[in-house]
Amino acid sequence: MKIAVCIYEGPYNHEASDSAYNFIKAAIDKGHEIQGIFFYHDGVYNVTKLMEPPQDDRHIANRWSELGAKGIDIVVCIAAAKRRGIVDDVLVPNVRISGLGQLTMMAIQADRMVVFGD
Amino acid sequence: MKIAVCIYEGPYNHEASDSAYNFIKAAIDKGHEIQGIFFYHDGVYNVTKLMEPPQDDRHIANRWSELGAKGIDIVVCIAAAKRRGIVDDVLVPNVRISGLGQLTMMAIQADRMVVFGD
Amino acid sequence: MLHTVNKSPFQNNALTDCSRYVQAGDVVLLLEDGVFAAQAGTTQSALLEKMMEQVTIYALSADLKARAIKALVAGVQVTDYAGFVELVEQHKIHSWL
Amino acid sequence: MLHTVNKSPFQNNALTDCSRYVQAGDVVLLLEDGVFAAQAGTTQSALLEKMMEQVTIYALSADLKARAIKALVAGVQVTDYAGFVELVEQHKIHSWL
Amino acid sequence: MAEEVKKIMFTVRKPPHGSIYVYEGLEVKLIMAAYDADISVVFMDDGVFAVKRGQDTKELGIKGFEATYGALVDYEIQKVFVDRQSMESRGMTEEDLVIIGEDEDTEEPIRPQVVDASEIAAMMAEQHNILSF
Amino acid sequence: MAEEVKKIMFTVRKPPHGSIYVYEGLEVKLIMAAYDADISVVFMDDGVFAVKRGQDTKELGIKGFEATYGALVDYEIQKVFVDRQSMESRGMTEEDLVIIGEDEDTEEPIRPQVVDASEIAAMMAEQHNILSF
Repeated sequence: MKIAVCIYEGPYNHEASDSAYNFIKAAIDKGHEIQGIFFYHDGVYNVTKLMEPPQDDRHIANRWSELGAKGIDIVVCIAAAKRRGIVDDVLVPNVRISGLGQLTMMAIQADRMVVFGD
Repeated sequence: MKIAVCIYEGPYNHEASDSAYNFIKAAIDKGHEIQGIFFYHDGVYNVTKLMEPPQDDRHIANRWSELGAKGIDIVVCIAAAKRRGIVDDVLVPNVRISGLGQLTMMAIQADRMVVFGD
Repeated sequence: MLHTVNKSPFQNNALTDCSRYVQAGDVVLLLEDGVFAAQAGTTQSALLEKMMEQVTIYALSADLKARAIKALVAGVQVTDYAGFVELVEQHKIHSWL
Repeated sequence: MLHTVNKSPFQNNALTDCSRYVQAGDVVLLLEDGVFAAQAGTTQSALLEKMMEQVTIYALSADLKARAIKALVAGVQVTDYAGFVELVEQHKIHSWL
Repeated sequence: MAEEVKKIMFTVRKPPHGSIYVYEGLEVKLIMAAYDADISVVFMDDGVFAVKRGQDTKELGIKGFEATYGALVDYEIQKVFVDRQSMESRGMTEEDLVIIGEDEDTEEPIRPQVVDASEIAAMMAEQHNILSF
Repeated sequence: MAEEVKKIMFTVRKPPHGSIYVYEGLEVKLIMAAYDADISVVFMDDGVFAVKRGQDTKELGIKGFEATYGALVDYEIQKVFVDRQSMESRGMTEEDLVIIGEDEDTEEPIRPQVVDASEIAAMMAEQHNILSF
């Protein structure tokens, strides 16, 4: 089944990012195709390479980047990113900035769209 | 009267940043001394110079920077900032990154501490 | 004490929670989504009326206007940011986030 | 339909709101702070019991454990992320953010 | 196999201005309207405040977006619903709702359609995907 | 003029783990304890869940912080209160509360002190400043 995931909240601040990650890992384990991951609202903060969490904590941006390296399309909304200061220069590898049209395509093409937010 | 202000939420996403700004402007107009402004939790996102809101919208980071230029001490919590990717390189002028000790001093020294958050 | 409440009472219990801890003579300022509590004729109006037996309620004008709230529960005072500052001058403050 | 609820029912009305829109046979998954609703013997237990007349309630184990919730309202099913995925396979989904 | 047009619903449950969700959610609706999808929008719970007439954000100093709702029909977003109980419990009547466009023939103003929760539940069950804002 | 020691209160009203406020708020308390201030901490409303014993965040994959509460007395944060009604309405008893340290002389475990809302209100009124988390 094609599953798309939408994430609305920033890393560490809200559990949405962790719930989404755990859900996606489980979906991959079950053999599903992740149609795409779309970061909207404060979700755009998830993929800045400037974050430096404490050594004993998870590195949320790197986690997303690793999923991107496996071929999952990870998209950051350009409009939401611009007003929040997330630009190409600060992105971790394997994620891209694009428009809301990408979210639209995911909503239409994916069999399921799961939204994680506050 | 010495007034300190604490801001917990990011710009644009939550009204806390706007409420705090409007409150501080009114306090200055009334002749109060702003002891300091402390950004904690997602509040640290308020002062990134990388933000680029639409032309017809307010530029939240520049607004804070202008208050800093007037001599108000604007402090970003280092622990909260590090895990969220807010580093010296991306700060607007006239704000500084420092520790929670600064928040402590504000809470002790200010006659009033007003918290804006979610 | 000045208590600030910024949550819609239709979605969040912050105002109800606050009402358990106020003392007679305290002041409550509704701001941001908290001003939805000030609208007359809703299922939450009674909560505010009950609270006003003990405390004075203010609502922030900028937030009322942004939300098109015109008819207020009787007794609610409207104030602006300058009035907010005056309330802070007069009282210690707790934010019911 | 699968309905996900991630808010504490003691602070936020999301679960009550959700209960107005469910259809018989629907499934509700409690996750994040939503799992506080699953604890037995609270002022919110009755809400869940009432909902279970119509729908099946699941609660996410990782969130239950993180919050030290051990005694559950009778009838609540515990599931993990793999089970969450299975519920998504079986149902269209709406998140009650 | 012919491509079937997918039903996509937007639910709006948060109030406006206290957070950006309603505003950024509106941006998604306007974009998605340009695509080949069967879109509906439901204002429910505190989301009904988003479609209350007479919002004025000048004193607050932030951008308002009530006027954009007036163009929903022009954007071909015609299926706009409001939950009756949410509206009534918040002291609102149909007359308080924004106008989302006008009828091409009669030029009569069009308002969101007030429906019951059970109708919304039935519509939800028919959707391909639902996005909440 | 002699410097008077200022009373600073922390109120914790949010539940743990769903958001970072409780955790980052705990970091503030530990820092502030090193300064010359009269600190008190009140767990009320959903904040009482923060001091429930037996939290295990391993499956969730995030850092837990229940153990840190066990060191509050060591950090000289002794004035720790829990609102009785908040606790009871959430199905918790005093035995469910974390231990925040032990008595120096008797080595008896110390738990947060359960108080009524009216006592909390009275304490609030005496503070120099209150920070909410």
